[in-house]
Amino acid sequence: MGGNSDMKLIDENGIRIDGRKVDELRPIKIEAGVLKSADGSAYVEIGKNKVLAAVYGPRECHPRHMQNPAKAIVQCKYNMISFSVSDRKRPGPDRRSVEISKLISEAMEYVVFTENYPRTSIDVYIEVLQANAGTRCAGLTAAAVALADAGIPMKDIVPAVAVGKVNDQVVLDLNKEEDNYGQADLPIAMIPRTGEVLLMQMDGHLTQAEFDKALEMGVKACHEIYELQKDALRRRYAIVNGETEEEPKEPAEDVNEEA
Amino acid sequence: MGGNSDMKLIDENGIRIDGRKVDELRPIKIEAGVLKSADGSAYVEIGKNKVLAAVYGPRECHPRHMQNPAKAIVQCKYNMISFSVSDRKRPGPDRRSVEISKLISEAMEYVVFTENYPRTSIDVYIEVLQANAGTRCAGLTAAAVALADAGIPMKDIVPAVAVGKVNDQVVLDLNKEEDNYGQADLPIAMIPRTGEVLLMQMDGHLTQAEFDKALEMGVKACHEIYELQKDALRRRYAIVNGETEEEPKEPAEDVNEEA
Amino acid sequence: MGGNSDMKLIDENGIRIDGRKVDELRPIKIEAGVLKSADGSAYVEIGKNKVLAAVYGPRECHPRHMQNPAKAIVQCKYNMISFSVSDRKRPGPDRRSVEISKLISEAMEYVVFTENYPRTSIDVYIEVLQANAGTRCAGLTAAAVALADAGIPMKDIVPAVAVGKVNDQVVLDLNKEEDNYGQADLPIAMIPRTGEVLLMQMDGHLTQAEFDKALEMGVKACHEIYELQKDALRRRYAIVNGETEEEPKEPAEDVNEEA
Amino acid sequence: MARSIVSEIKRDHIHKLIADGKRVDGRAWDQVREISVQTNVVETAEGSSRVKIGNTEVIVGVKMTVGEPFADTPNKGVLSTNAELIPMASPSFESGPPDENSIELARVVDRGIRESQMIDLEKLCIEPGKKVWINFVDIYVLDFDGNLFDACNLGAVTAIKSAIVPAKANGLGEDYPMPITCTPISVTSVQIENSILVDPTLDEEKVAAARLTVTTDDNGDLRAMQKGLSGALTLEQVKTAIETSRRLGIEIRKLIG
Amino acid sequence: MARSIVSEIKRDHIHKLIADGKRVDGRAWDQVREISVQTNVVETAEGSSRVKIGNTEVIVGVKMTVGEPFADTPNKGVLSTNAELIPMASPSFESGPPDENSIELARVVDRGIRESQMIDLEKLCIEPGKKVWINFVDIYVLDFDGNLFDACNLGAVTAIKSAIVPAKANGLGEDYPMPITCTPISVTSVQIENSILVDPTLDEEKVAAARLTVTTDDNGDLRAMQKGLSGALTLEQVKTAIETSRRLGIEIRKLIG
Amino acid sequence: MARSIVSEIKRDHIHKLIADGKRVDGRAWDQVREISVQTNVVETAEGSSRVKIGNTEVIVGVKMTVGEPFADTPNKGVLSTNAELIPMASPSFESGPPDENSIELARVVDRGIRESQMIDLEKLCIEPGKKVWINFVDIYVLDFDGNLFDACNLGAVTAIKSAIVPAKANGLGEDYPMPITCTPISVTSVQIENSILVDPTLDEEKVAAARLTVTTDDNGDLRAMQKGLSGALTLEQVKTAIETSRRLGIEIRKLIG
Repeated sequence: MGGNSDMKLIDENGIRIDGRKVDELRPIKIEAGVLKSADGSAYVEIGKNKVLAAVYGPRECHPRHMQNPAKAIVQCKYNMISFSVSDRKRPGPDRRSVEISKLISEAMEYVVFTENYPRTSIDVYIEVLQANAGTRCAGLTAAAVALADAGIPMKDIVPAVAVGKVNDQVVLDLNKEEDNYGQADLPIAMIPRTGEVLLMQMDGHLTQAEFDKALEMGVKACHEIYELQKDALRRRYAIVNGETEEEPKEPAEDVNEEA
Repeated sequence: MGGNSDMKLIDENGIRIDGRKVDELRPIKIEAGVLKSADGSAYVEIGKNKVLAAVYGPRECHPRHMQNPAKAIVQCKYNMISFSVSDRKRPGPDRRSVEISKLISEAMEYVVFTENYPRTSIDVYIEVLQANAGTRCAGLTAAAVALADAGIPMKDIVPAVAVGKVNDQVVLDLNKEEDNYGQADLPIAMIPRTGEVLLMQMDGHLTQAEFDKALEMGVKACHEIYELQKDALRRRYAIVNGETEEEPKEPAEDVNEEA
Repeated sequence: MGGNSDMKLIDENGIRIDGRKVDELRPIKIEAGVLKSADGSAYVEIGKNKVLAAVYGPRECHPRHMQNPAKAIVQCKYNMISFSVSDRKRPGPDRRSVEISKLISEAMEYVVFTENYPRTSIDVYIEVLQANAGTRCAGLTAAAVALADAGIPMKDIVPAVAVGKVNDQVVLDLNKEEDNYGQADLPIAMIPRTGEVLLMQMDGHLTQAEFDKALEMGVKACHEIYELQKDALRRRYAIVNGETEEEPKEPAEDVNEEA
Repeated sequence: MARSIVSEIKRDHIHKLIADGKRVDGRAWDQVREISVQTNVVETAEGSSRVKIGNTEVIVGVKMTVGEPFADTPNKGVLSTNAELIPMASPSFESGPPDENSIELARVVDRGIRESQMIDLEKLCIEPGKKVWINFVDIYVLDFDGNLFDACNLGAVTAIKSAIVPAKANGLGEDYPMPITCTPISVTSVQIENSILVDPTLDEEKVAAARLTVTTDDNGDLRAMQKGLSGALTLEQVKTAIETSRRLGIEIRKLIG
Repeated sequence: MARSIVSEIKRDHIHKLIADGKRVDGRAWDQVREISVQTNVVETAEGSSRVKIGNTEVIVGVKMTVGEPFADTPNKGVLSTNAELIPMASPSFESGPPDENSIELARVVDRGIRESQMIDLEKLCIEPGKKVWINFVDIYVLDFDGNLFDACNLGAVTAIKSAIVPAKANGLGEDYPMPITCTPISVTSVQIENSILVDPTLDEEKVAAARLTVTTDDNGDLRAMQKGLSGALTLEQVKTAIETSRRLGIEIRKLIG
Repeated sequence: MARSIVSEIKRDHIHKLIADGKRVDGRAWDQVREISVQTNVVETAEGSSRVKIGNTEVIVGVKMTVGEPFADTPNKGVLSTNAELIPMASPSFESGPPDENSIELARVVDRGIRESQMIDLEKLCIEPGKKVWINFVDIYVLDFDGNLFDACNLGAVTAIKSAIVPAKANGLGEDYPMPITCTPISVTSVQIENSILVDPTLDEEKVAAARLTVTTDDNGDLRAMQKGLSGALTLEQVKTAIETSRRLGIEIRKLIG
């Protein structure tokens, strides 16, 4: 967090530099089943973030010593492609992406019925194609849809969003400028139905009152994203058109177009 | 390729800077069985190139997951030693040598009767001691002799040579200056008897007519090198002296001297 | 070795810059059983050197291909922590520590009754917390005590010390300044009882007479250190107080305090 | 695993079809799958492209920074091409640094661009011997169904063509388009049972004996070639593959404009 | 191995105790183990500390060198935090470069220090844009019995507080103490069977479903948080963990002075 | 594998011979195998040498570049010694970065050269604190039949002696020979069944309990020593090995001129 910057990011009418209100999400687009080789996949745009997720598995777990005889392990790998950020990022994992991968893996492990697939691995690959703050939340949101697209039994779909603090105000879903010059960042992933928190990080400066407000805003936004995730899956299986028989692993004819 | 350089590399009589004609090979020296520990070995000089090749195997394949239950795998590792080039090369494989190793492995796999040795590995190590353009061809030429020296059954011995383009002329077997300031490079490995191409790369600029001429020149030169390879193996087993009984794995007394 | 420096490190009365005589050791403190998780451990201070050693095993040997069906392998890893030296050392092994680890492993393998534990590994971790010349000897001295603390059967405890040459004089147990500006360094580890040499390195410049003198000085000092090692183990098991029943793996209540 | 019973059946099937002059997906031997190209897909890159050839999909970005030239080409910009076979794209790809397959792939694509002098690197010199534009062409394979060489070549070429030199952000005057001299196009053929097939699918690649990638320039001249796999090609097959590449290269060049 | 029969018995035992509102070592749910802190333990470091929380022990050193600032913070010193889970500390730690556990650990400790602005990094600027102090905070875990986050936070904070800027040795005037603005303290809680317990031992960590580390500053405001492990926390549990961290943070701040 | 049945028989055989005061190849205990040295074998190196001791063969090259001195020796050239145990040389060598064996080997050879001050590094200073000659001594083992320490020492020493400082190509005046002050020679002995044998073959090394490498200078003074393997040496054996090294060093120095 850049700390208390003088940069004015919210105007006197409470409108942010990209025209949003403080509790407003960026435009979101979610699409399921966008890749052919993967067992499940999803594409997510949140504002200027563009993220792909692919799922392989349950499949044999390598290396073997990582196998769990009682359940599947869920291994998520979050990665930013080299040209997804202003300064070229060298390919390969850095410390930040290792940490994020770990946290997303832990969150996803909670919702997958891992006991159904002992000794296997469920591998989720998240590639950030274009980054604009909030990529870990966008990635987790995509991963959850991709897991469902792969037909893997889950307790529920998981949405994620970051709440932050900018110009001493609590605001939802920071964009890049707000993230660079903001005062706090609080990414959250949860099961909206039960209120269970699966991912939570925070850095910056929040009083207890600010934290409470941020949490409330985040919970509300997670509900919104959750509905968009379900919409994407419904479109994928054409439930809206009554074509409920369609076999999940056969993508609709035109699904690949937009991605 | 340096492209169209003004540097004059061929004189009005068609003679190159090292005195050769355009379709003339550099002096070649090939010797089989030059190392004691290896199962087979060869030393090759082509002009100022000096290359050693050693073969181990067929032997147990490590790591195991690379084993093929139906046949042996052929793993060639091409390497330039650190002081084989003008600027010291850091030890360890670079991207260029990884690519060359892959291509030589693929070429050699074709000629070895790999079905005879399931689950094993045949390992070929090529070390460039002194480099002067054409080392991949010299290395492959040495590797073929070393495989034969190791007594490994093969369809045939494989020669290799590069043809190139210099001062708008197609020329055989580029030396270092010609390679640096030349316009095209076309390394070829083949079985001269059948005309089968096992390795072919090209970079630079060739018209179809130039390519056809280069190919013809390369095929002819491969025949020449092939004879030198067979000579080396004959000397190794003293066939010329009628000592045909000699056991391949016992090198002649004085064979090590010159290498 | 810095070679023949003009720096005066020994005065006319034969007294060194830290007040010692030429054949005098720095103050030594040895303590056994200082860590809870390890199977055995020791803390050693020699002058300003501070070293910890921990032992795990005999335990299953990884990777498996390193297992010896006839005996245990002894793997010592010597490491300097990043802030143990004036210029921060990047974490991870450098060439120097790889060599030292190898030599300490070889020395320790000789004294451990490895035949008792086929297929296992006995792992010794030596961490230099603060370095001031002579860390490999301090580390080996600590490792030997930690192995005994772990209850691993050994031929004997092994002490180690370095002898050196400074201002053309043979001196015992070089400190950092003497090491930087000295003329020779001769680290030795041995079994004092039998006079068997387990580790010996030398660099710098020694005549035969100097070497003989250095060796004599080193042997004598090893006897001294050996007694301190045994003292530490006696204190650890409270043999001096007649409490011989005490179970080795349960550390005395206050043993952890000082470390 | 690749040689499981299922794949043996598939292999036989492909072989039989080819013996009848047919392909699994009904294409002619010299017919390329449907190609789609979308450029400027990532705005954090100076140029970018997402290309599909059949079900094979790649995304390529060009990043440009100011840096030092190589000592032996003081007045030329620098080109660096990298390919990542990320595990997203195929169950057979693994995480980790580039292996021999991705290295070969990147180097063949690089040679096509470099040897055709597609980018006028002299126009990317800012101050001879001191400052030039460094071009990182990074290729990510997103979905793998065969013929990566041509998909990556096409992705790289279209991403480069779409690139804008970020002069302004670097205090070097106005932005300008990447200086381009030609459009190198690679066409890859494989040999299966002595037939030559262009643009192989993954299933065809698995049963292929040999592969030849041929990159031509706008004049149809050869700029790069690479033979691969552990089978052999006759001289006749080499010439067929070259002739096909030249012919299809013209079509593909038209397609991408 | 972690799930051997013995550990299942241990697991049941811990679960049963917790159901009765008890802990294995008799502590209250919000009671931290005995803490000992020893500073200036390594004289080759600018600052150092050896900290024990129960049987968990860490040593932390701060090394300072003169170097270049980051381009986006030209007038600030640099902070680099690293944690090493060396095999000395536990049979489950392995040699090698930092794995995901030590990376997460170092980054959470780093965020507490960085986001609380504990070190006044502007006072560690020597010449804006050119020369600043680089702070390497290196954490080595020596003995592992649970709750590394808090032990490492405490080790790092006390080592930093003890540091003396080595200006003299670098020809930059007299030495002076590290410029400190506050004391960030992390307190970690775990959720086991829907109970919240602070400062878990290794055995408790092994059976815990979720973990929450909360770092507060001198005012009790939040500066960093990290939820871990593959279980969930209710919003109520999150608030309990925060409240506990704030309260215990005050006590720990007193303890270390 | 090293302990197969065949090698046990070999081991017994060697032991029995030694008990009778004999060696497998008929040499006396203090007799070195036949040595051959060929210098200037690689013209791309400033100096080079190919050395055989019996069937052990190494090639060594010296490359010199202009670079910066170390901060603590501003007026001295830099020496860097590296050894590669390439898989060409032995079925037991593996590809990859230097392992503990090649690191020990390179460091022992380096110490002999460095501590004897064989190269007058002060004469390799071009501009104090700024520019000096960097010497890379790279050792490649080509064929391995025991006693690498001495073969590599001899290869490095003869390559260094043959080196010409490439001043002209670096715009620093005329080329001149490497400034040499002495010829450090190492002689290695092993202890088998309490006998000391010099210059062990691979078979002898496999059954040896301990190894001692002793490097002497032109005066017969000690410059470097290294004890290896997990056996012990008596003080008497140490002295025998030193005495032998001194004596044979004189002979070898004559041989290489």
